[in-house]
Amino acid sequence: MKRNLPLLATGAILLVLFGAAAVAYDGFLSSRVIVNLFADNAFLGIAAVGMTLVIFAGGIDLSVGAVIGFTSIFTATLITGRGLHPAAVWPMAIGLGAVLGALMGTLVHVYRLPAFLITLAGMFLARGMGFWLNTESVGISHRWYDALANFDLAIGDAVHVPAAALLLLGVVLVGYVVGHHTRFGRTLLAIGGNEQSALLMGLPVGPAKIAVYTLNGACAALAGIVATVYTSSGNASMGIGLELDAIAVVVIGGTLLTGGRGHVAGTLLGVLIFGTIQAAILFDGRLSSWWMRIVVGALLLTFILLQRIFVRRKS
Amino acid sequence: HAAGKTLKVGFAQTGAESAWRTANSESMKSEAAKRGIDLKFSDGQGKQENQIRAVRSFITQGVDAIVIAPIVETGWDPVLREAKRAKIPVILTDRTIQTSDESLYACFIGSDFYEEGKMAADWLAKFTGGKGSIVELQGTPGSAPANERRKAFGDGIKKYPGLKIIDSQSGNFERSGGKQVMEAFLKKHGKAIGIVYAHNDDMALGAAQAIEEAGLKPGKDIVLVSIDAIKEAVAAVAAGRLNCTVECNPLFGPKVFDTVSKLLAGEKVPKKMYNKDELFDATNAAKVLPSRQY
Amino acid sequence: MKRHSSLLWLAVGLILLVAYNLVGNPAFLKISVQDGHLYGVPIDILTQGSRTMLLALGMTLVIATGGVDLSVGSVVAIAGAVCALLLNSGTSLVVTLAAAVGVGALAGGVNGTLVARLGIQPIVATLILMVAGRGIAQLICGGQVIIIDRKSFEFLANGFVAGLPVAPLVVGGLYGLTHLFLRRTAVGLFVEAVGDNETASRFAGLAAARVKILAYVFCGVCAGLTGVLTAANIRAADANRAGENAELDAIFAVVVGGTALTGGRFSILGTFLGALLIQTLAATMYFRGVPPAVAPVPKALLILAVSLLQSEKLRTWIASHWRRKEGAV
Amino acid sequence: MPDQPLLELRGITKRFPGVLALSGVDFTLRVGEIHALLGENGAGKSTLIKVLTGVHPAEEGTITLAGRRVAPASPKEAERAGISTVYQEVNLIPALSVAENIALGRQPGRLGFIHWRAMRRHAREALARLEIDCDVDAELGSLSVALQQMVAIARALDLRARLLVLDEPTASLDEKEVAELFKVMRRLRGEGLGIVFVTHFLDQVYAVSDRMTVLRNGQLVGEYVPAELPRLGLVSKMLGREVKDEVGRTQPSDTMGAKVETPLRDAAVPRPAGTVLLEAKGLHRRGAVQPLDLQLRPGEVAGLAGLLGSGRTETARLLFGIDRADGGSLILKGQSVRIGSPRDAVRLGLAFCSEDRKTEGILPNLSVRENLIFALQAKQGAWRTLARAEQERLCDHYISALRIKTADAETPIRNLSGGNQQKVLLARWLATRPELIILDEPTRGIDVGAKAEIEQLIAKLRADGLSVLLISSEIEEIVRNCARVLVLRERRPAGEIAGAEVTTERLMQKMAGHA
Ligand SMILES: Nc1ncnc2c1ncn2[C@@H]1O[C@H](COP(=O)(O)OP(=O)(O)OP(=O)(O)O)[C@@H](O)[C@H]1O
Ligand SMILES: Nc1ncnc2c1ncn2[C@@H]1O[C@H](COP(=O)(O)OP(=O)(O)OP(=O)(O)O)[C@@H](O)[C@H]1O
Ligand SMILES: [Mg+2]
Ligand SMILES: [Mg+2]
Repeated sequence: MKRNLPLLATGAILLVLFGAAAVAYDGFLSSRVIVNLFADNAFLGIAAVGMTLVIFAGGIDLSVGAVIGFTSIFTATLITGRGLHPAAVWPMAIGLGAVLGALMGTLVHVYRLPAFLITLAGMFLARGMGFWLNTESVGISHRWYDALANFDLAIGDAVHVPAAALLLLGVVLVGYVVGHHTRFGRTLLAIGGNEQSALLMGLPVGPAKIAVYTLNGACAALAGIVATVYTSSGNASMGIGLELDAIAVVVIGGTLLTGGRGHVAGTLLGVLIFGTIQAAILFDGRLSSWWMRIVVGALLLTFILLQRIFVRRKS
Repeated sequence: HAAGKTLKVGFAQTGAESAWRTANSESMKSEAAKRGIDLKFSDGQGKQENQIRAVRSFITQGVDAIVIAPIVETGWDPVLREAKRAKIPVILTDRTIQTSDESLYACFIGSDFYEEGKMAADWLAKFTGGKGSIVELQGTPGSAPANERRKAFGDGIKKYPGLKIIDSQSGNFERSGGKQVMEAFLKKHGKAIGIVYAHNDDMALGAAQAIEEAGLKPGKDIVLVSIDAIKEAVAAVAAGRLNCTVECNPLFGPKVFDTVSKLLAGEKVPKKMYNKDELFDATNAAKVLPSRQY
Repeated sequence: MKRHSSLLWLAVGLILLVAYNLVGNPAFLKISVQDGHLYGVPIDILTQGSRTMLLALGMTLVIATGGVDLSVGSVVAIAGAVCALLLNSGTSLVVTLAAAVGVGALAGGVNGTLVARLGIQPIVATLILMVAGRGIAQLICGGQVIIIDRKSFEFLANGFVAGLPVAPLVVGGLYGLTHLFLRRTAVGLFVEAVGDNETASRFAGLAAARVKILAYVFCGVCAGLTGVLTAANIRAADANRAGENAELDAIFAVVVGGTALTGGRFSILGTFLGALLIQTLAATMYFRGVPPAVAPVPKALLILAVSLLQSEKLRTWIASHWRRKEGAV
Repeated sequence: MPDQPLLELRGITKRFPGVLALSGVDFTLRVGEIHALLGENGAGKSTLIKVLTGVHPAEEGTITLAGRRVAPASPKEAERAGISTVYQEVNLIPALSVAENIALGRQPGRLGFIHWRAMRRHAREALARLEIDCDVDAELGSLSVALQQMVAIARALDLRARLLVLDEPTASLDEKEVAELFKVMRRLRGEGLGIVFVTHFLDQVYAVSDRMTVLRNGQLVGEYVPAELPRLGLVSKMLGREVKDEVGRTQPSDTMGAKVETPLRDAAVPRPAGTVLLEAKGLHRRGAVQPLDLQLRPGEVAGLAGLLGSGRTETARLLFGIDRADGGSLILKGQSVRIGSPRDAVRLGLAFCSEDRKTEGILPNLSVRENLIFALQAKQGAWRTLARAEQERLCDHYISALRIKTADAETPIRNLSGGNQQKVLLARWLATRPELIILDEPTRGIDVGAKAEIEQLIAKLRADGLSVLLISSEIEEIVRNCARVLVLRERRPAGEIAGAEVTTERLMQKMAGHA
């Protein structure tokens, strides 16, 4: 219970935030808005789940945004340009993401290089390769894409949950199980808590670190595929700066950036908080570009201060 | 929608990345205010995903019409289909999109980035007699104006074998980027550079500064051509620091809302409407300068 | 020992990069005199690089305390906007500079308070100002690029004294002063101690929170001054673009310079070399004519190469491999 | 079966930059024996253990386990080979629960999925075997160092192993826990396990070990049987010089090998009457310490005694301003003061040497010099910077005064052996010239020789008029040093003993709650 207190507090504040928006804006409290919260943030959320696990282990991965961009243009190029079937392209894309992740993880672990630098290099590499494939965006038209775009799970009459939202929930669930109910996940937390101790405790530190970067690379690629579905196209500049949003969402969800402490479910809350702030601003629709930024900042600040007050800092 | 009820229009702007964009947003807002239209404005911060999110939100909010300034050309089909299902007309501004189904949007109003690049090329050919070594200052890699203006200019100068692009780098549409790249070009190519073609005015103005600092005279020793025709650039043309800037008119507001009214009244509108883009060089810059609004 | 060797390898990386340029372009290092001042690629690198250097200087201290400041880019924009506002309303240069510094200090104070007093994780705490700060800058400028027409102001970024470029001189001076200040007083020790083990340093009687706040304030001041240089460089305040993505370059310079993101030991000289590396790389791309679209790839390769050069693990591995080979022969 | 070698280390050599930590060390452990590994701080005990468990690769030498040559490259491999280890510092994960720390890496469950209930039950059993009663869901970091140490031991015992290695497991335990641990050790010995046991408490060596190996300066001195080598002989072997008597034995002693000028106990010395340096009245904090009165006088060593978890450390934290008191007052030299932070405390002339040197003490990556002068510099503030020469003078002084074994003053402190780190931390506080020093387990992990020196030092400080508050789980240490002892029980004062009444028996009675 005590461990889940921050999580509950974060959830409570999310509700307050949402409630305030619902009072302020007509039509905000609707199933569509809530469903959109999941659907519109699906690829951010999927990338953030992978990022959560990396941060659990005290690592960081700046390459996720670029991997999304690369995957997106890669998928589109193969499907549209080469006429390959998505069923063949998707595994390839996820495989490539995983390989890039594994490479970075290996460099970070084996050569003791700072994750920040290595994944920054990964970011440039993926971005550059994406643009090398095509600087322009490429449309995808394929039966599967149409089917996915039109698919939704009807709950009753009013609520239609699209594929992306379902996938997000699925990934969060898997992330939660991996992070909190497997040896691998607990090993990650231990590494983030104190890598030296984890090593002395006989935990497989190296394999776990490499595995988590690999997993995250795959997650980012999956997010990239979701992005292609979301837009029915591929675009190398997709996901620019998304890594920062992902990190922020993870941290807002209560995960410690220095590692060793956190919660995958918190990340979902973080995504929803981000989404709610943006949705509220869209409903308002009166803010100029600059006021919008200021308001987002102010809301973030309010939220974080509230979170602080709810969960008093341990002395 | 009965008469008397205020119209609600959603506008998914790309961002606030330049003065041109700000003028564009301003024009939309002031025109909406003038007409008593409830404009839902959204800043996409340069990300297509934000724009799609905005459009979906507009649909949820049940707006009467949606205006999009698409950041990229593809990727709009799913969300436009949603709009169509909700029977909300969509107007594209600024640039058009690639889609399999042209009925997904009502019409397009805007500038033709491709045409702008062409105009710059033609002007240059006339001005230089079709000869010269060009360095190109590109916009942000992957962005639509950068893509279009690069392609169009390249196509445009093909007719003139004397015009050659000898180097090309990105200045990210930024002044300091233009300046920095130009400094490097000046060191690298020295006197070989005869012409600078910049994808926007900001980079051209930065380049002009670099040229001055290298002890040369921009507009005389090196010819500068750029696109956008922001006020400062027109002034620079008038002062002889730039040679030519192609206008890309941001003041869409009136035309967009006229079109909205027509669409909602059930009138037919042309599928594509281009703003007439003008070109300013030494001959007319000084004259139009006082009337420039942005 | 170890720290110095990692700096050495950073320097080796830098030299290799310059050498690579010299192969294709012997004039890369050429410095001539033009209009009575120095002129050449190295001068450009120093002048253009001075902004990243200055940002990275402040960032070094923040990172050494175990934090990070994402808001510097936005602070650059705000400071530039403030300069434009004041100068165009006829305020004197000195007051303007003071205002820019003040704005930076204020921003740093806010960041520092959030981090040190309220215990908010640095990345989120400074994200707030990163997002809101650009909005504030745009608000000041009304989203426009505001031209600043003051020769004395532009002089700060592009001027020359005795033939030497002003901006690198100023930034170099600041590096020297900061280094002296940190190493001659106990402040440097305090910063490293807070980053190394905050609890222990607090228990030993250090006002750890105050040290952290001051680090953020210093970082803010550096960002404010960078805003001045940025605006002066293009004679305009561009609230939309000034300082965009600058935080990434600054953090990169610091980390490649040998200061760990986890805090603790820092190296001012390393940061300087790191920033120099970034700018030299940019110049390299221009000179090698790398197509802009794929420009990130060589950047990635350089980061990898420099990191690997600095990796002790790899070096010992290679050394042992060599020895074994020699032994076998 | 006995005398059959289980583990043989031959010619182990390990070098660190600037230090030859081990040079050609041999070590033999037989099946079913408890083998004490002894030596001064920095002798190389921990290093030998880390070579054995694959933390450090040895440069030379061989390891034979049950007749098979092994070369574990990581603690994981060592564990697989049947070596279970408790390292010197608590090497667990503070943010995870007690149960997880015990089970980490071998959680019960299928396909990598954890069976939480089984895991908790298992952890509870593991703790029960050591007679520890604590919430297995508690976050490890919230426990006292002693409890964390017990958890680490429970974890090591939980592993099916042939060989158990315990590096100073008892350093922060009190007698009850030590007794439990020994019971378990003896049982395991009976089951045929080999146990390597490192400690600086000679009583414990003689109580459980079957054999002893002594290291000195990274070299093997010899292997002995306790019955054949009396204590003094052992100490001489460890220190490499003849000694007549040593501190650390059960009988309080007034003399040391060296000449002693000040008696350790000042029971006989008239206390400077009336002067009180620091007085606490009704000091309390919810959930930590019940209202408590305390008087500390200059020139006096006061003791704070109690069982594990009795609230001694928490009392010290309150006095030093680390935790904020909910009520009560503090009077320093007749003036009411408020101590809201360690910084306030340091400025008022207090010092506090924490029991948790790893997380609350050392600045691991900073040099010995920087660690040593740190509190003094923090007290003076940034502007009154200590000149480098002054810093070096302080370092030289304390390195030789406390016989700190380090390659040089610029070595990062994390490279020092545990005991030597502790000495640097003591020096850090002494350098501030405090008026009151609170020592929480100051001799934790310190070797016999140095312990004597530290007690000498305490006596000298007292003679100089310093006030000392000593917290120690070693009752003898309290008895030897303190003129007056405040006993805590379950976080509330359980009475004070002074003068001639300060004896082991009285203290034990009070601590346990009889009489
Ligand atoms: N990682 C390291 N780097 C450099 N030197 C080290 C390292 N670890 C240990 N040493 C040195 O090796 C020597 C032996 O240290 P070790 O920790 O084995 O001593 P110990 O016998 O366990 O002492 P203690 O009783 O204080 O724990 C010491 O001089 C120490 O400074
Ligand atoms: N049996 C126990 N079960 C759970 N927690 C305990 C137990 N004993 C002590 N603790 C916890 O340990 C923490 C530290 O207590 P404290 O450090 O004051 O004890 P102490 O008297 O100094 O004992 P020592 O330092 O020998 O452990 C307290 O927060 C307390 O909650
Ligand atoms: Mg040891
Ligand atoms: Mg204690």
